[in-house]
Amino acid sequence: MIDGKNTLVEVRIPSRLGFEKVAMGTAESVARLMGFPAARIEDLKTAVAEACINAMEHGNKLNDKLSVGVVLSATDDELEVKVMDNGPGFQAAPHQPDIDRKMRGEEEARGMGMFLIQALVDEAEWVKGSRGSDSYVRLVIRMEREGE
Amino acid sequence: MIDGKNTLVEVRIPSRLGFEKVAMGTAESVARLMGFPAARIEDLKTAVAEACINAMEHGNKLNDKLSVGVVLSATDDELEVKVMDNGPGFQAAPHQPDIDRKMRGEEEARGMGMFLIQALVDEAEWVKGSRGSDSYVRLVIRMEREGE
Amino acid sequence: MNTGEGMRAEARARIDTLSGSGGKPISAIRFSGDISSNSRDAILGSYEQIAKDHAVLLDFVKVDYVNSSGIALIIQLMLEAGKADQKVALFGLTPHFQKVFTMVGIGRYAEIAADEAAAVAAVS
Amino acid sequence: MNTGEGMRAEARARIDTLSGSGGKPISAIRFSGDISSNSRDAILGSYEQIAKDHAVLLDFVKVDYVNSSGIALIIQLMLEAGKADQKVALFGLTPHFQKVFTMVGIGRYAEIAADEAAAVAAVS
Ligand SMILES: Nc1ncnc2c1ncn2[C@@H]1O[C@H](COP(=O)(O)OP(=O)(O)O)[C@@H](O)[C@H]1O
Ligand SMILES: Nc1ncnc2c1ncn2[C@@H]1O[C@H](COP(=O)(O)OP(=O)(O)O)[C@@H](O)[C@H]1O
Repeated sequence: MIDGKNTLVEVRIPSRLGFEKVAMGTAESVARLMGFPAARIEDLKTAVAEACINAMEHGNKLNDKLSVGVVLSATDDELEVKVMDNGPGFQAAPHQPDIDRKMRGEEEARGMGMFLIQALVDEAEWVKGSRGSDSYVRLVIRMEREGE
Repeated sequence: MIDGKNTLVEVRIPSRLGFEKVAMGTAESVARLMGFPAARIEDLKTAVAEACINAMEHGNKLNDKLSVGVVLSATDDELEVKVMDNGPGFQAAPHQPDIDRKMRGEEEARGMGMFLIQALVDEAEWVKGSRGSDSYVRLVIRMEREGE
Repeated sequence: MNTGEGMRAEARARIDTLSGSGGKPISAIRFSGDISSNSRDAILGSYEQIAKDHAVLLDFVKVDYVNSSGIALIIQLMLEAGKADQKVALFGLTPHFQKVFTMVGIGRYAEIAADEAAAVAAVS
Repeated sequence: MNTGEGMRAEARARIDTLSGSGGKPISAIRFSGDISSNSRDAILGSYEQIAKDHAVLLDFVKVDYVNSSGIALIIQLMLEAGKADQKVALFGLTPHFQKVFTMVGIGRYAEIAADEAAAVAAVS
């Protein structure tokens, strides 16, 4: 990039299920512009969608008046994405879904979002906001998947 | 929409040519979610691209530190788009390109952006900012083109 | 624009009856739209309409967005089908979603097939 | 990511020589990438390499983004071609960009053809 500066793109969507697709579209356009391969763009889109849905549902409690902020910060070969909500945040490690327990009805069917995010990107970090709000999840995705 | 409220989506891009494609991607996703027909989405994308390029070039003088803000406001069957820059703005009526004069070299080849914007959307308005900055162009595009 | 639920491409589903090798009855649920938390009817409602002695195919050819809440509903369908001893196969997923479905373990309880023929073969 | 110019899909161009009906020589400039202010070389640079007695085809099959600055460069090419009495035809534009090119008047000085065969016929 020019002068090695970071390039910032921001998108803000209402806390309404379905609008994660707008953030996916924005992230996709940024990643295309950066020259990400198609498969990595798909990984990014799913991770952004899951992070936005969590921010809407768990962070903003689907309160339509609160928006979800997505900040995309591009450098030469990686994209950092912060997905921010107004809730207190969450700081446990993502739970690895146990399909055997789910199929026996011992674990609820849901609860795969954080796991997918972590599995699809190169770095994922959940950061609790100070003062019990303004939490975010921070993802980093590289153009080529490490070890691939 | 729920309670007839407007739905707001915002995207912010750097003043760097090429990033209009990010705003196009965001606008496309919003219009798809609203159920716009494919041809209207193409009209919207070109209008948003031209407005962003003007905001970057003429408004922000390609100053990388200034960003262009795009606010998309959706109601049931129309989408309002404001494309905002930090310049003094512009308030002439769009110039209708004269291909004959252009082909004789009597008019510069460029100068078609505002015309295209106005021709492709249902309403277009250029608003000069107070204090010589924060100008914007305001577009309205309806799901079905009037008279079609 | 949809009202109430906001602007979403709600999943729709159509059920087809096929026969596998040896005439074994198969019901195919053909989805279109988005597979999300909004798809309970399309997924579980459709499943309820299927005879319990039919194998079940899930056709994603016309789906381009699936999220984890949608996958959870697919797992609930698989749980019900498992109780009734019905075989389940999925097809029409993009390579990306084949990977995602495999990551969460779905491949251990249902065949994630390359196409309809392979899915039919898997449940026959 | 491109450096310098920032992140853009720069236009590339390849020149092919064809012959029209009666062996009339035609040069086709086949673009790919974006047609924007960044495309001066791909458009005007390519045009300069073409013999002045060739008709000119502009192939947009592999282009999916065109903006008004790119159209201005196409008009400059047409102006030069007009001076040399070379016929110009365009093809491979999506219906949307066919409309846009027509709106700015390009259709009055160049054929906006449905496909390559129609474009060849128009300049032959
Ligand atoms: N942005 C967030 N704010 C608060 N809590 C969150 C957030 N994201 C995730 N969580 C918590 O983590 C749990 C697991 O999330 P996830 O794995 O995405 O599954 P699901 O959303 O289906 O429950 C959620 O149920 C919620 O309690
Ligand atoms: N956002 C803006 N701020 C200031 N001036 C503008 C803006 N948009 C357009 N203009 C003015 O209007 C003129 C015509 O714009 P346009 O029709 O898009 O053609 P072009 O950008 O190719 O010159 C520009 O050259 C500029 O002087």
